[in-house]
Amino acid sequence: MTAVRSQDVGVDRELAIDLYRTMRRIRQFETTAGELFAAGELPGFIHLSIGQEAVAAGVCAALDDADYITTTHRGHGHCIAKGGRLREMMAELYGREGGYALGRSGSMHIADNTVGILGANAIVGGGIPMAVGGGYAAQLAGRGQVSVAFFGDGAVAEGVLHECLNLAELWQLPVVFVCEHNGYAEMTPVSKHLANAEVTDLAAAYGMPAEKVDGNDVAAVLTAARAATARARSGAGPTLIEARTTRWRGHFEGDPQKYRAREEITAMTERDPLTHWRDVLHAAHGVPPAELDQVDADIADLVGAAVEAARAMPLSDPGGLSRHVYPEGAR
Amino acid sequence: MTAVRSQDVGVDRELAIDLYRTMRRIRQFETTAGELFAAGELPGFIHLSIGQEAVAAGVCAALDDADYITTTHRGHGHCIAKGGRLREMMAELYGREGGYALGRSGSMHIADNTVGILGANAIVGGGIPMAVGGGYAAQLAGRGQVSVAFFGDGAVAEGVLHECLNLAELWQLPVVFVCEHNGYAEMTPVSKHLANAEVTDLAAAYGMPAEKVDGNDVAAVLTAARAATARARSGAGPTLIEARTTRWRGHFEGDPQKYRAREEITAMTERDPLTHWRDVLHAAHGVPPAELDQVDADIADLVGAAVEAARAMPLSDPGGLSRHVYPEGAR
Amino acid sequence: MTTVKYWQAINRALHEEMARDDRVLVIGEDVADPGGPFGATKGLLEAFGPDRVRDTPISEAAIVGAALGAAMAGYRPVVEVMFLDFVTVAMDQVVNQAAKVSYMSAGNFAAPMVIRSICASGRRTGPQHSQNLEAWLAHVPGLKVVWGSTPADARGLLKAAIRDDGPVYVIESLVEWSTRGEVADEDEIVPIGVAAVRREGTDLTLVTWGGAAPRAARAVAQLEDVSVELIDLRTISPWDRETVLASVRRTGRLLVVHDAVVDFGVGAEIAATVATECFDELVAPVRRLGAPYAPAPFAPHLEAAYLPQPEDIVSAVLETIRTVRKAS
Amino acid sequence: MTTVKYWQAINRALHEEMARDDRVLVIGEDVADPGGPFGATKGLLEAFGPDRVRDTPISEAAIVGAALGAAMAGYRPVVEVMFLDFVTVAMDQVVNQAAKVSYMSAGNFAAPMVIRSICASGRRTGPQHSQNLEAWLAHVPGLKVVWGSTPADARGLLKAAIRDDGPVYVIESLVEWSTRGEVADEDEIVPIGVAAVRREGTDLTLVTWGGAAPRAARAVAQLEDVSVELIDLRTISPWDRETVLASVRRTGRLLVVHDAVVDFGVGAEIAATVATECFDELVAPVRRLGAPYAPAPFAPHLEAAYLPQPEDIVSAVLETIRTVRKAS
Ligand SMILES: Cc1ncc(C[n+]2csc(CCOP(=O)(O)OP(=O)(O)O)c2C)c(N)n1
Ligand SMILES: Cc1ncc(C[n+]2csc(CCOP(=O)(O)OP(=O)(O)O)c2C)c(N)n1
Ligand SMILES: [Mg+2]
Ligand SMILES: [Mg+2]
Repeated sequence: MTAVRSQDVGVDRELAIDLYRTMRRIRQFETTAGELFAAGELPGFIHLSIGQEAVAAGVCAALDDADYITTTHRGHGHCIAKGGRLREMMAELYGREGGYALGRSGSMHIADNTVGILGANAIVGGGIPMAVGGGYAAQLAGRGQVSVAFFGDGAVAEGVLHECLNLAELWQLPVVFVCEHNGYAEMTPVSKHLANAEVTDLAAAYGMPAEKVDGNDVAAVLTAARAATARARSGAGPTLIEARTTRWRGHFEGDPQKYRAREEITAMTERDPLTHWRDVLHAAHGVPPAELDQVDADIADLVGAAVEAARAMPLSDPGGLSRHVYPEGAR
Repeated sequence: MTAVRSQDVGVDRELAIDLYRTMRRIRQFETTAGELFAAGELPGFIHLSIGQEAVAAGVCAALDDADYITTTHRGHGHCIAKGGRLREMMAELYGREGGYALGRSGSMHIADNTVGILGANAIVGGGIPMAVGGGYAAQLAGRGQVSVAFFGDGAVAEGVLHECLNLAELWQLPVVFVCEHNGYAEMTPVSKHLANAEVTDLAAAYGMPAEKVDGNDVAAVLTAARAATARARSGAGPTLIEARTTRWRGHFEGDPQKYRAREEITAMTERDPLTHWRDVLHAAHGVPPAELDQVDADIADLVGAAVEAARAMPLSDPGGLSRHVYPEGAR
Repeated sequence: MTTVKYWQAINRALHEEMARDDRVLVIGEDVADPGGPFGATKGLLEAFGPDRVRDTPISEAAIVGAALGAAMAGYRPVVEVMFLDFVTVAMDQVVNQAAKVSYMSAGNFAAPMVIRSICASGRRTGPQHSQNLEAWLAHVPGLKVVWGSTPADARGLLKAAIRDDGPVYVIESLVEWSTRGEVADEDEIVPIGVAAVRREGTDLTLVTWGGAAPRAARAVAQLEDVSVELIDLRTISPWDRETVLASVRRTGRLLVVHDAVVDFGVGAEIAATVATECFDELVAPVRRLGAPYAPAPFAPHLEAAYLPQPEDIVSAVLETIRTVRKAS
Repeated sequence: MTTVKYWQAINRALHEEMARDDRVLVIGEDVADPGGPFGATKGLLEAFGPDRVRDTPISEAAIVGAALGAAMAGYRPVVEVMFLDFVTVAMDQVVNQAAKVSYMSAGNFAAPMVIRSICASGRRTGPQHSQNLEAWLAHVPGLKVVWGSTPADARGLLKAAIRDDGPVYVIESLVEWSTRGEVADEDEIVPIGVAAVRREGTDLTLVTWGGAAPRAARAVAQLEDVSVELIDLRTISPWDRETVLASVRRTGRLLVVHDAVVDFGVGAEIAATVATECFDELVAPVRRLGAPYAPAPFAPHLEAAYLPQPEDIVSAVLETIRTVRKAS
């Protein structure tokens, strides 16, 4: 994990602002969702990725709409970065008819075939094989697509990840495995769930190139993602990226986090990927803070509008409860 | 994989003959079973470990009755080496009332609680977690027991192995993972099912000591097993042993083996673990061939007697079909 | 008698059984240090130490199988597979291994172990966290399946499960987590295989369990002119055929209410058995009420429409009462 | 018409569908080079190449999930999970993922994929290789389940499954592997959801499928004085309610015969539905015949005792015919 300087890795001003914008969208969407949940407006469980935004933004900046991703219970960020629409996402969290899945699936199941989001997933490790399948399809189609599986350090203990590493390497599939290593599986620290916390070692054991990056440094993530996707697109096979990052919130909203000290959380917030990137934007690209404040304000408006739109939508229709159990219409 | 000389590793004459005896029992039991199957006397599927006897004999020579093993569909050898009784085993293959399981379970499900055989298994990878559980029990009991999981190279692709490696290393359990690497998963060669055929690399990725040995050299296997069990008994945690070995027969009896050339099989038989060990017995321990021929003859009689006994037993009673679905009697 | 919440009753059973028998172990994700994802294992680590109470990696197949191995080696592990939906990654160990060990070894080994899972149906957790999968488990010979709908039953069944010599799958209702109820101060066991007749009645037998039971009770409480015999099955397998059949022989009518998808659900077994065994006594067709043929939806009002509500149950009771056999 | 063996019919379906639609892929353990563990995929590698026909590692969860991902990305994979028992290591991908993708995404994605498994019941393969697990699969909304008992049905159903836009679980009988039967020369599809009335009759409706179907047919052939309507369900889910109900409305009697454990099996759903829908027409109690509540035994005579044999079926038919409703 060496520090990456934005200028050195071919991130220009425009892209740098774009990366900031993506992170900000995630931060704002989730902060708002957290507040709405606390206020009792959003039902069920929600899991926020606040503090981890650089991973989603960095990886997805190396992807096109035709590329695939699968993600997890903590997947808002990846969906937003991959082009998921805020309004449909927010409406889904609200359980409204205008949600991505008519409100039937909720926060853990955002999917969008227009931008290659094969789906978030409520089963730890459950989405990884699907991403491998996306990679298989990409290999067959031969159009240079890439398929990305996002998963956490907790998922590393699920056997299915290993099956997928083996298969992807064996078939030389254009897959990028992105482990968001935030040090926790729910309330259990990594020391209690992984014998070896260096996830890159596991990939290396399959002969797969693997790189560990500072997951709170969006330029570092993007650099690794560019290398991995380039390798994949060229037919040279899969890569694993281990992004060390920080989960600021509890496992789910409402988690009292008795299992960690307040200082740990405070220390994390000092590694804020957004603050860091604002500094880089200013220092390396000369972007004045006011310009970024404006970005923040615009995004706050966007998310606010998504909330208003969702609130105004009708509840989803219970009459449609059995629709799409089987696919409707030919494909 | 360095060659091991019997004298150097503390194998005395008596033990050396014992090792031979174990291998011979396995070879004879399975050769006979193969013939009986071909003659239509044994029903179902049977999977023989002929050519792999040194793994079973070498590993189990490092174990006591109080230690545990779990094994696979190709598990006759491990069960015999661990002290399983030939008569009950043969009767089980015949489906007789005097079989280990009253003839209900067949070749793939030998278990014996008097000698720590937690069970053979018809699900690839299925027995590995049980061995880890045996290791957990051993750790709690604190009597220095060890638990061994036998599995093939094919099972390395099953995620559950990886879950078990992680768990055993994390909990520092007294478990020995023994991969019988015979280069095939059914009809598929290892090049088509493992991205990295060096199974030791996978264990190493968890921080687990791992050693590759010539699985057709019983002294080499025993040496590795002694080191691994000593480590386990001392509380220093699990080890993986990768034993490179040779499956002479088809995946199951009756498999026409179209997927490999006759020469490959011939080459294998030139690495016969029994022939090799006879040579060692003669050269290093001065055991005359005639003495070993007598061992062979005695074992042939034993196996013959097991067959006769099984044939003479009544068919298992269909009236008892629902017995033991739930355990009977308090434990 | 003490009044405790549902989860506290579970917690109490675990404390009591671990204190009673030092072969009892508790392992699972977040069960030790954090005291369980929802508190059910609180205090166990402190009371019984890290040998017997262990946090595990997210490796359900391995931990169920490890529990099985430890059970075969003489311990009595209680392994938590957090949500019932997650049993899908451990089905081999549950079905092919644990459930069959006694049979496959002809009694040479037994698997005195418990698998605990929450069913979160009704808690807006969406399609992959709300499945009622008891029918699968019940279809597996050798596996017992219990599900308490009250604090007392949750405690008493868990205690019975821990003392059982075979594998028992214990399902718990997240939707009842904070519901209070009385539990005995003494060591109360709810025997496996015995249903609870919550209310006696003469017109119709209503069989239910788990998450649907409290809603069924509310429905029955609203019914004034109809006398419903309300049976909470408590054990799904082996289910209490005698109690159910004897009841239907008296009432002549059966309604089964559960939260699982109706099709191929546990209700089918009960309805089919009753239809066969009480053929001459039935005055109305056996009837089943459950979720429609669809995955469980997330949105609160959708989930409410999906699960049988008290008013649906009332209607089903009344319709069944009104049906009469055509003269034949 | 050509006469082919059961496995050849499957092989033919795969060849035909792969030739018809180049989105069709075949992956699984030993399916490419070796042509399948029992020959069903012979010649596919040679005909369609290593892109579309691939041997996989023993990683059922990953390969089912990979098939799903490829299906979502526009392909139509056929993935082999060798024996039905092995689905236990891939249940998450089958149940939580493939079956729910269409619903969870409200139709944004579909999973046009097939999972093929052999059921080896009757072939002396023991407790972990002989399970009839169709009831589990049928209880999963979104998953279709088919099982042909003849070469023609095995071919026609597999072809229909490959063309279906959702996930279809195709079960195949190893015990019928070498049974010969006629298959049409043209492109014959057996529509999913449509049962086959193998023989018309007026006294009793016998519903069966899969491994039990040939034995049921043999039983019915022996019955002289009783007119049995023999229905081979072919599709377990969604099952052909109309055909079965219409039949029972005429015959007044139902016997379901399957090889799975009776308790909580598919027979329960059929019996319960018939008991409800044909309440007024039934002249005898619905009856189920299947395996006893035990894992499948290995020894040939035990397995024979375990599975319903023609003589058991004959007895059950005759007993059902003799039962009459008591005057009420
Ligand atoms: C198969 C399965 N087991 C357990 C869970 C419960 N669970 C949800 S998230 C989680 C922790 C995941 O940790 P990690 O993969 O590190 O992701 P993070 O939450 O840190 O983003 C657990 C155990 C689940 N959803 N699925
Ligand atoms: C979960 C599961 N998948 C597939 C099979 C079918 N099967 C039985 S043995 C085998 C190959 C095992 O290969 P390996 O582990 O190398 O053992 P070997 O046969 O070489 O001893 C396969 C695929 C099975 N029994 N269980
Ligand atoms: Mg984490
Ligand atoms: Mg092998």
